[in-house]
Amino acid sequence: MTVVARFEIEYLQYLGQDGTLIAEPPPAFADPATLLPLFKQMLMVRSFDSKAIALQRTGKLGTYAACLGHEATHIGIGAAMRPEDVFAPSYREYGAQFMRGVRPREVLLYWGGDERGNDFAVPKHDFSWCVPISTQCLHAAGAALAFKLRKEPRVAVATCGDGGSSKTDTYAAINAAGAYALPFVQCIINNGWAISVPRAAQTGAPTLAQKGIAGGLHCLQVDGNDIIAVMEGMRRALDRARSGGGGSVIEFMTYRLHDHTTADDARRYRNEDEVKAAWAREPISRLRTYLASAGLWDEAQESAWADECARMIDIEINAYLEMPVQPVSAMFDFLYAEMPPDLQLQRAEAIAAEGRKHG
Amino acid sequence: MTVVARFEIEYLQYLGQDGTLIAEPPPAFADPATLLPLFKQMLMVRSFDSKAIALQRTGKLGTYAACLGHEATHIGIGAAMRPEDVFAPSYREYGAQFMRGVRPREVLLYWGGDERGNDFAVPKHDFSWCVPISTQCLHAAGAALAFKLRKEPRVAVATCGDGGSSKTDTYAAINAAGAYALPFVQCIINNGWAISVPRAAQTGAPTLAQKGIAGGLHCLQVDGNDIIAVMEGMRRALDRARSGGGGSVIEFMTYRLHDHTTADDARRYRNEDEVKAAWAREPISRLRTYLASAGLWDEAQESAWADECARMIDIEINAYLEMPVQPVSAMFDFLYAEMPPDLQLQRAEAIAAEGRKHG
Amino acid sequence: MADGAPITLIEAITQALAYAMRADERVLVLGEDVGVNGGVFRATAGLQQIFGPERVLDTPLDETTIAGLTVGMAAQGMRPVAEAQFDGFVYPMIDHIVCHAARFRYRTRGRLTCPMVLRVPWGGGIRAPEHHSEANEAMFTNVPGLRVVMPSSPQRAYGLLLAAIRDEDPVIYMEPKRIYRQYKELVPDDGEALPLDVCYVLRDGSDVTLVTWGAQVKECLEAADALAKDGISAEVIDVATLKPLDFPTIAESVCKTGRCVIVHEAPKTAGFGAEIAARLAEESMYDLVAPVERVTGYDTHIPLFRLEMKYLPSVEKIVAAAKRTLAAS
Amino acid sequence: MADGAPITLIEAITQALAYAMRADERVLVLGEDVGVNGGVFRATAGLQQIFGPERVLDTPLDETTIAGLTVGMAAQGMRPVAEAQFDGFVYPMIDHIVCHAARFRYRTRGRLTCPMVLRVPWGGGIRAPEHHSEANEAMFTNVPGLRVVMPSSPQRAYGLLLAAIRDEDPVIYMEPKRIYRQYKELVPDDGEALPLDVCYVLRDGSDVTLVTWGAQVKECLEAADALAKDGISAEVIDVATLKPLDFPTIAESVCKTGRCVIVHEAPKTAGFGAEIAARLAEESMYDLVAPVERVTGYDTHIPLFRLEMKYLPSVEKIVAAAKRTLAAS
Ligand SMILES: Cc1ncc(C[n+]2csc(CCOP(=O)(O)OP(=O)(O)O)c2C)c(N)n1
Ligand SMILES: Cc1ncc(C[n+]2csc(CCOP(=O)(O)OP(=O)(O)O)c2C)c(N)n1
Ligand SMILES: [Mg+2]
Ligand SMILES: [Mg+2]
Repeated sequence: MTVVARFEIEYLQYLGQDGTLIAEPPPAFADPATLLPLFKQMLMVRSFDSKAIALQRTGKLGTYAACLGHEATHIGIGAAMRPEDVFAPSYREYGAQFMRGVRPREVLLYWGGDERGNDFAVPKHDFSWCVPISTQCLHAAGAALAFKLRKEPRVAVATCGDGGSSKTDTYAAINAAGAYALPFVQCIINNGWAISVPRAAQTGAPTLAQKGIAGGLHCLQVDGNDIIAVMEGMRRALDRARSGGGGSVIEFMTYRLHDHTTADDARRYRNEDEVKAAWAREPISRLRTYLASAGLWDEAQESAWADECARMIDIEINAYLEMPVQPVSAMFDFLYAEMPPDLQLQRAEAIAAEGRKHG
Repeated sequence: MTVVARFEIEYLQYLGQDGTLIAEPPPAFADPATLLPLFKQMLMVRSFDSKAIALQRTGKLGTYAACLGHEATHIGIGAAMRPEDVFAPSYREYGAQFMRGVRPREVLLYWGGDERGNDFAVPKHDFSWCVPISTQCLHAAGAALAFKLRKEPRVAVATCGDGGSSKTDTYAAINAAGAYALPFVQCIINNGWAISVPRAAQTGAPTLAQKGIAGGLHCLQVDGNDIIAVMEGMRRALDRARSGGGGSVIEFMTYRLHDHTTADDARRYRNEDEVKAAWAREPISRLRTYLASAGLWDEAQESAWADECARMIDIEINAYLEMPVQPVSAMFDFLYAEMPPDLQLQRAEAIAAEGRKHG
Repeated sequence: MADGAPITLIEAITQALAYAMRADERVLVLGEDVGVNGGVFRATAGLQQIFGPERVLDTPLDETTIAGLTVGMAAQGMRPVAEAQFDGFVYPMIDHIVCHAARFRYRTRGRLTCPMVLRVPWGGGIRAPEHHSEANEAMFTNVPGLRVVMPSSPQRAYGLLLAAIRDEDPVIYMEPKRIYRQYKELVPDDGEALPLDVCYVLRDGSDVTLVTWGAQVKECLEAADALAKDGISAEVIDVATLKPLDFPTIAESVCKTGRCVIVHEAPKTAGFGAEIAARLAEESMYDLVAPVERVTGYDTHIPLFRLEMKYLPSVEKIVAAAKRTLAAS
Repeated sequence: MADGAPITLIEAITQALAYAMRADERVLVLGEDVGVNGGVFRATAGLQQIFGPERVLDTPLDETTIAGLTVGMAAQGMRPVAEAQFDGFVYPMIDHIVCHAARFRYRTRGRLTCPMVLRVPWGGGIRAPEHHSEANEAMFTNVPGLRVVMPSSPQRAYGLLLAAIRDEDPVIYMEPKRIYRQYKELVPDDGEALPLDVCYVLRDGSDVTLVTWGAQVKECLEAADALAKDGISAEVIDVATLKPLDFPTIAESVCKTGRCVIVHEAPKTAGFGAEIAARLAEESMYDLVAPVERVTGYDTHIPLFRLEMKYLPSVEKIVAAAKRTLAAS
């Protein structure tokens, strides 16, 4: 038998479910203290998430996509990138965005039905939330192509879900990244479900990482609930991309502990036992145990930090709630750089209609 | 290092470029005489191809996509399938279609600008030529899904080119075939070029067969100029699909010896040396040598068969040339099962306009 | 839903799907989350339990896939009813709809056909996230070979969906999600289809014709009520099937009233309202006593939900337009 | 092309591309076969030799890829000019065009923008295979945030393409391939752009206004000649930019002539002609002395080439329609 090509998919994990190391961590994380800032951000985003859900439940926010359980993956992706890199998220990777400078008030504004949520002060060049599944992957590939053509040492990182890995746009991005050898990282965040459709129904492939093989990219699967594995996987892919070595696909194994969004009821389609089992693998408690056993974290710190998170998030929530609704003119003002005459008329009409209503 | 998945791509070839065996053929082809009917069809389609080009050059046919050099792949694909299977071709796989019952006059009608070319008498259920690249792959996957749901032991076979293997529809078909474990075979006919774009520019993947890995399909690369390898590759994939074993991707390594179509001039972008080298690998002469050395073919047979081909093709060409143009009403009559009133009016108008012109 | 009890528009859709699946084993449903979850709007709720996973298929998350599989199945003897989860996700389906679904019969002179339905939850006004509120019917109305249908009541939802499923050609069936649960109506589960080429006169009037479809039917009926208080008699027409258009019903009404206000939530420019106004300009010019008016979404994207109601046509805007037609003549 | 010699429409496109690429290093060209092959219509002929493979990129064979990469590059500071090889292959691009190109500015309140051009060889009449002859401009004209442009002469091709490339927003630039090489014109390579929101009155007349765009401009001018022989004075307007529409120029003409024939090769129903007729029904009703006429493709697919000329608007059909407007009043 003649074999013309061989491939394998490596899996990375360092921190076991019980909070002890199961493999020697990469040098950068040999000192557990390096993980402390990441841990704190993971707590922060979890705290934000629960507040956002509460806001939705009390009618102060629209439909919201929770990120419960994804904290290690999200924070790790954001932490590993450089400010000048470009991030193309889907819709629930707040942790990654926070690490890059997006503010919680912006997240809330967006889900609160206000376009200004997408007008991040920082990072100005990142893509906005992307609702049409996986289309952001091709935008990231386009960004990576721009970087390559301009010879900028920057990397474009896109995320999509296990569901999103079936989307043709993801395949197209992988294909383009391979064809042009782009500085591109496709993160597939496998949280087990795409709304009600389980991972197994998306594809016959045993791993999602192997989708990269189709485009000749580097492939890796990591434990997405292990912040060390996430950081190390990202580091390898980013370094490779930045140094001209081409693109990667990383599959992050995690779990969606919440409903798909606040508009969803996962009990209709998902077994409670599966969720319970997934809680044993969630990313925060194992890291807490690890840091605690290294003497780097205790209950006092936890509660002080929880207070700090609550304080910071409250400031953000208030800023969101106090944001006045945009004027009706806003739906015209940002469509074109130069407003066509007919649109100017429609704008005037809309403003007049508002006036009549309130006048 | 933990490895969670391993893959390899096998390559099949039996008949060397010089017309001698380089590996023992599969039992079905142990007797070279089994190849004789296939060889004759390869000659036939090559003969058809050159006549079609001549028709185009003399203004009697529209743009035509030649199949020169693809004969083993095309004839093998068609020969390996059963009548009840479904074939979803792109636009140049006449050989496969002839094996399934499509008549040369139908090919000519289609490229002659007449929809009736797509109204095959046989096989009634095959898909028609498909110009939007690779969309036929998903139609085949849909057919395969229908077969599976109806529990029919039929297989859907789609072809696309090396260029078409970049198209998102091909990826989607592979993904769906894996997700539903469909009786589906994706043939990727790698002829080195997609119009002016070389295979290497389409993807970073070293083989096109490995695209199947992305969907968990079986993958195989074969020498597409070796009829034995083509038949054996198809047999494996068809048997597997028919018996519930799921889908396959087969990459056929061949070469486009002609311009892309008669509207193209490959000298603009393609090195003549490459073409010359490819002629040494073309499928017909090696098979002729093999059959001749087995005492199954000689010059007399060749010239008798050439005459027979010319005779049969002339009948077809005449049938095509004598086909009167469709009446103007034909552009209305086949749009809906029931013609909407406005369209009836437009139809009457168009017929009246014709009458005025000729009356 | 117990037979005999009034049901909502979305329940009427479920009822029609169940009827069609019982009556014809070639009918199957596919889409994202249509299976055990019953669809994000519950349109397919319970169907997988009744008909099994081979008749109610969850698909991988890719609209190109859904469209392409649907076309392929339809050509091979099935009667697939595909769901686009939201209007904003229909764009990746357009290639297969335009190049194949709409053309199989034409291309093959009737050898292959494509009897399929694409269900598209449509339009704004439900405070949903981005891309969940689009009125994009104009993407389909210029495409030969398609039928484009939009029900505006539970009864019409039932009858038109049955007709769409039985039709031998592809039908885009757009569902005004804002009125999925707006009110209930008695919808006998008798398998009676409604014609696919008829506009419905929902209210007779003599002064002005309000022409609309989908969710705006409600606003138009309310506008007619409001106008009646001012002594203006408005006729209200639900177009129901946009393509092919039953223009004679509209023309007849405008012949009577001399005035026409076309109402739709899609952007004005090149929205389907333009076609109706064009037909009036061609065929009813001598009947019109006042310029045609269009009350539509603005020529901008429907905003996120804080502003969306200011984008959509409203009773006030319709009344004002109707009064302008009265003032003009 | 030596400066000073008259050039064809397609050569004017090449000239504009080269000018824009010289003037602005952010401009790049991408598409299938645009590189060494210079495009299947030779629109990019020679550009890769001049500007190198980093400014003139062949893409993998996937229109979704082309559209998505283009959007991504545009948002990150490039000025990509993408080519769809033929009109019939533009459908897989629609998702990225509608959901992203047309929305980046709106969605992000101006933080990200999408200055890109999509070049689409457009329309029938060149005896090409299936899917190579489609008039699908109506796919784009209802989409907020886009500009839709179609030149009909070498000079306008040059000036409008430069304007499209310099525009800060996405422009769909449709090229009537039937007239790519119809005639030559002097087109100074002076980098002068034309405005993107202006209709062109190509011929003055007083009896009837012929409104058209793209390849049909030629038929309309010929029809005007024929009408002149019968003593009928036809004004001919090339819309040139469909979106945003310069309706005032059309209205002014119809105010003068009282009659309007709209000519386009797309199917009639919900073609862009409907929008122009609708505007007339809204804003020019009192000026019209005869019903508006549309001379268009039929509501069926453009047939394969043996029949295609019977599908397209012709001088005879235009003349007949113009005469009907005269007879009607
Ligand atoms: C093109 C498109 N189709 C459908 C949807 C509706 N939808 C939103 S999220 C979702 C599931 C996504 O699953 P996955 O990719 O696994 O991401 P997760 O939500 O699990 O993070 C679907 C179907 C969409 N947003 N876009
Ligand atoms: C969607 C689409 N885009 C572009 C084209 C134009 N086109 C026709 S054939 C072709 C190249 C196809 O190359 P390949 O898939 O390798 O097949 P081959 O012609 O070599 O058999 C292209 C770009 C098309 N037909 N469809
Ligand atoms: Mg998921
Ligand atoms: Mg090829």
